[in-house]
Amino acid sequence: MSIGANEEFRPKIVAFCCNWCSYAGADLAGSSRLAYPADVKIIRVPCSCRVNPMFILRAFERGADGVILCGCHPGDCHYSTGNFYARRRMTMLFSMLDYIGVENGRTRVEWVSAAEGAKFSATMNDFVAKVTSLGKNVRLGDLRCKN
Amino acid sequence: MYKIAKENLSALFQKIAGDKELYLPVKNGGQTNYAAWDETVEVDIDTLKTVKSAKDAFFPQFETLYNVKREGKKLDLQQEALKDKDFVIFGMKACDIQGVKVLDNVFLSEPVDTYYAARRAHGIIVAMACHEPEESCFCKVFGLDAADPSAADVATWMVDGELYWKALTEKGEALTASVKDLLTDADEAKVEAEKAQIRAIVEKLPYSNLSLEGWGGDATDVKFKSPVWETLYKGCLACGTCTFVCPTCQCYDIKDYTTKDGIQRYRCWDSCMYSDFTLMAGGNNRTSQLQRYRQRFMHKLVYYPANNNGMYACVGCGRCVEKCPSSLNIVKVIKAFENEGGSKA
Amino acid sequence: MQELINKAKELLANGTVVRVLGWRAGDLSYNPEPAFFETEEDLQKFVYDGFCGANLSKYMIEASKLDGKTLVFLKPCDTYSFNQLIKEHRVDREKAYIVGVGCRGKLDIDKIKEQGIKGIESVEGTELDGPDTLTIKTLYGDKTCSYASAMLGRCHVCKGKEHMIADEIIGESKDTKDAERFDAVKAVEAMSPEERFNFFQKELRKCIRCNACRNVCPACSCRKCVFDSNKFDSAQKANVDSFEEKMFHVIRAFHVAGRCTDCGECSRVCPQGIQLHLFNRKFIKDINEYYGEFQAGADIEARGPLTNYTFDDVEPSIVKERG
Amino acid sequence: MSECTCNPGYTKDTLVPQIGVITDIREETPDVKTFRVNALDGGKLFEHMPGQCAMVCVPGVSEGMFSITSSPTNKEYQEFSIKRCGVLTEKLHSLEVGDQITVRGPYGNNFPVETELKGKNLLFIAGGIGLAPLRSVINYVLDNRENYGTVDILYGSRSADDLVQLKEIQEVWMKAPNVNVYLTIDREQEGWDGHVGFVPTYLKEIGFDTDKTALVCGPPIMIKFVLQGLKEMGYTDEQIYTTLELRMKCGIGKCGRCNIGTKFVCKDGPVFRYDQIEELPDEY
Repeated sequence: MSIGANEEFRPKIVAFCCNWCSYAGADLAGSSRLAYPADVKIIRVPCSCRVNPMFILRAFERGADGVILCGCHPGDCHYSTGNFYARRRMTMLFSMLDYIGVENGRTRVEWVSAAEGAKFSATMNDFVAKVTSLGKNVRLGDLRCKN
Repeated sequence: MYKIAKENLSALFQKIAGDKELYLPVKNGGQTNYAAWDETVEVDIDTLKTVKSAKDAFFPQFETLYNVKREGKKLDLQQEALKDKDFVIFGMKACDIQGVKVLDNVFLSEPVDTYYAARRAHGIIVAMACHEPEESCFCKVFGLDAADPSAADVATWMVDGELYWKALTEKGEALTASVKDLLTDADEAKVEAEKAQIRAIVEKLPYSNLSLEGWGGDATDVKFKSPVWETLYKGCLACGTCTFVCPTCQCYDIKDYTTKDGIQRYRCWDSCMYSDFTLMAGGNNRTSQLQRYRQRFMHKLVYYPANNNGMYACVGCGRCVEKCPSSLNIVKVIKAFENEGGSKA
Repeated sequence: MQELINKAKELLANGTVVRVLGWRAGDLSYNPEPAFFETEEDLQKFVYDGFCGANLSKYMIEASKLDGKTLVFLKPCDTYSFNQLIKEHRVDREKAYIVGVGCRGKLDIDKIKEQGIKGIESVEGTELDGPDTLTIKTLYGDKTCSYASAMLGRCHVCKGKEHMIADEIIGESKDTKDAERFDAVKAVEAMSPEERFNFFQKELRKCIRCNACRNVCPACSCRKCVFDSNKFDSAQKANVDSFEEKMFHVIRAFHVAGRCTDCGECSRVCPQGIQLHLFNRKFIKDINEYYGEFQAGADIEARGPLTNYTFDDVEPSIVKERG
Repeated sequence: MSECTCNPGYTKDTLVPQIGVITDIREETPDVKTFRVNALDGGKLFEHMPGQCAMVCVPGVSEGMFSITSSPTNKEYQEFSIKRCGVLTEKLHSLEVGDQITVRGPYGNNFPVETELKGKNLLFIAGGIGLAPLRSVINYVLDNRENYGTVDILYGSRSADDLVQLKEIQEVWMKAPNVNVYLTIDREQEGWDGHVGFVPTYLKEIGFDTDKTALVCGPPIMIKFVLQGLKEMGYTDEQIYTTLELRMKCGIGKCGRCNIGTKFVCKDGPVFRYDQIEELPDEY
């Protein structure tokens, strides 16, 4: 399964998915046989607001080319307000990453409900395409982690 | 003695860098620090003191010791290669060179630190006299001569737009020979005048007459138990600025960085000012900042001299004087003890 | 200055306070240090001049744990920090007697040195009611420079001369603002991503991980910092790889976002002159733009922007849209 | 120095460890395991003296200083008795026979078994895991029995289940000629018919003659009261040896963190005679 030198770039994507909506949405996408690239690695979190900015930076440090956070739609949070806080935090963080020169297409937040298997698959396809077009993450990786 | 015009220095640097690595003061983002030379860097030999001392050249803030790979139960260990190429460090001042001597006593004593020893063996020190010493300098207190840095391989003086160059050791002679075609013969008259001028300024520096009386290897009991520390440390924020800009601080930490390709074991500078410096799973023997603050100065002015024939682990570079966020420094410590029991400063 | 000393003596004598938190004169004309005074005799070394830039609010965290009241001298900008610390329950209002001191901008010795002035023996004219020109005696002759040219960067974007909290105020303050607070941030924002990346790479490469910015920061009052944890991979003490500095400074700025009063201490203390306020001010600017004007420490009751929300908040995708 | 120090013949740096293989693990107590470690070729990693330590490391986790509990007279392997109390020890406890770790050393000084202690009557006082360094001395002494006088061993632990090396104590030490072993546990326990009480109290109850040299090792609080007890019984500072424990990283007196006064505990210690400790600043 080695990748040849002339094979096209396939980005590594980390997707943080909230347990209640988006992870179920991913499940639905799977059981509905809606395809999305295998390069998306899903990490299940109890709520989108569990995702600490360090999780995102760490993912990039360890070689991720793009990081996406998926949670319940605003107003639908299992814990009522978690995603509202997540929304503000991620807005701040993404703005800062953009500010220090990290391509802003590498980060994204999407609200995906348990019923939106199709949206999940479409979102991932779109995000992977976007990150693919940006190429490898070199600005926010740790040189000691060779890929 | 030789000389070279200041405008020709870049040719000199180019020549040296041809077959050796060259480190010299470089300005980056408004701050001058030692860095590797290439055509693109902004060389700054006019700034008297680099922010960090030159100790990085011999004892870098970070270095890999070895790499370990794990395969199942098995480990495979590879020591990092030692420095095997000569390098020149240009522009070191007398205080920084003395700083390296202080480190020598630690790293070259048994068991020898081979990483450090390799760098020392391959390093060629081109020293520079301190053209205009500043008010924070007090190297005279430690018997150093800012006007004549004699502990180097080559000594240089910048006088009236010309760099005077004098080889002091075999290594220095060899380096001189390799750049000879860029140098012209010079007499020492101007250098002697410069030396006299520097020494005259040094005499006038506010800290030049600081007294070290009462310090030294025998002072452990008296100094350690003094109540003076109780007020001295109060402003300390427990950051590591003083230790990281200091040419003689040599405490280090050893840590691992794990990647999927293996484990990198590295060493990095550490600071006795940090609260976790002495923290163990089983407890901590220095729990207050008073203790940590006291440790730093006791080490420099008492413990180190006790173990090294009276040599102090301070060289009077004055970096801590300039950089401490709370304006605390070793001079204030020394003075506070001068005044112990006496009247105000 | 004598007025401050008199006040301190009075409050010590009548038992209102048991200690005084102020500045002790240094051994050079520009290095006074934050210090506690407990007796009238101690106060002989008390000083208050242009070089007393340290924000004493940070020291009140420890002072609040001591018995008895502490008299603390706070400049207008320091009072924002104090308020914020009250809100975070890090200082005890009851343990503090706050004297708001006048301020006409604080001085930065490096700003004087940058003007080519070296071998400084004394700086005159630094007192609160001093002249607009500093007279500097040096080993290499006498020099002068304007007070404003020697001011800390933060004083050029002064938040104003009002004290946000004080038991009494001694001395006249001056609004020293002569530049827009967010201009520097806007200048960076105007660059291309490539330029921004290179700019920060260059700035952060200077970082020596001394933690001075963190330890001086009044908002960084956690008992145990995440960057001191052994369990956290990037808790490294060294600038090993460019990633680490980004991680440290971005996360540090994030952790104080919405709580940072922009007191400017981080930039003041950085031994490498890193423009750390560019991070904090970016967050403040974003908060103002997205969630409405907010000044941490101005109002004890106001909810912090990152512990608050509205249903109609902007989506994170706005970052992309702004481009 | 013209010769390059980094030609292929250079000596390996002392900070670079050897690889050791865990060849046996004994569960001593619920939180103490004894690890037997051999070099890759099956022999011993190095030769050491009783009381010396070594840096044991699980790469990627951490490295720590542990006393070598086996005696130098053991020609086959080294042993480390390690109590689970932190990140590293937690990881060590999860290892299995055959796993490789790294070890460097031996570091520090040792109990002066060949000099000052020779010919003396010896009194060993240990608490809990503090037996680890003393066990090395005890076995050394038993294997060179003719060189020493009487041997008394006072060892206590929280409970009977927390007594380390119990099997060896009962089967070897108790049966050795001219050796008295006194065991105690902190609190009454079913199935324990031995002495109950803290080590310092038991020490005074037994009331040893002062014709002995005491070697003390255990938790700081126990050491403190044992020293008091010994003093009361008439022991002089010169008759008491103990060990200090501080955070260490390099093991060779360079990294600075185990510095107390003019001493580096990793290099000048861990074994100190009590009068030497009294000279140190009070920071241990």
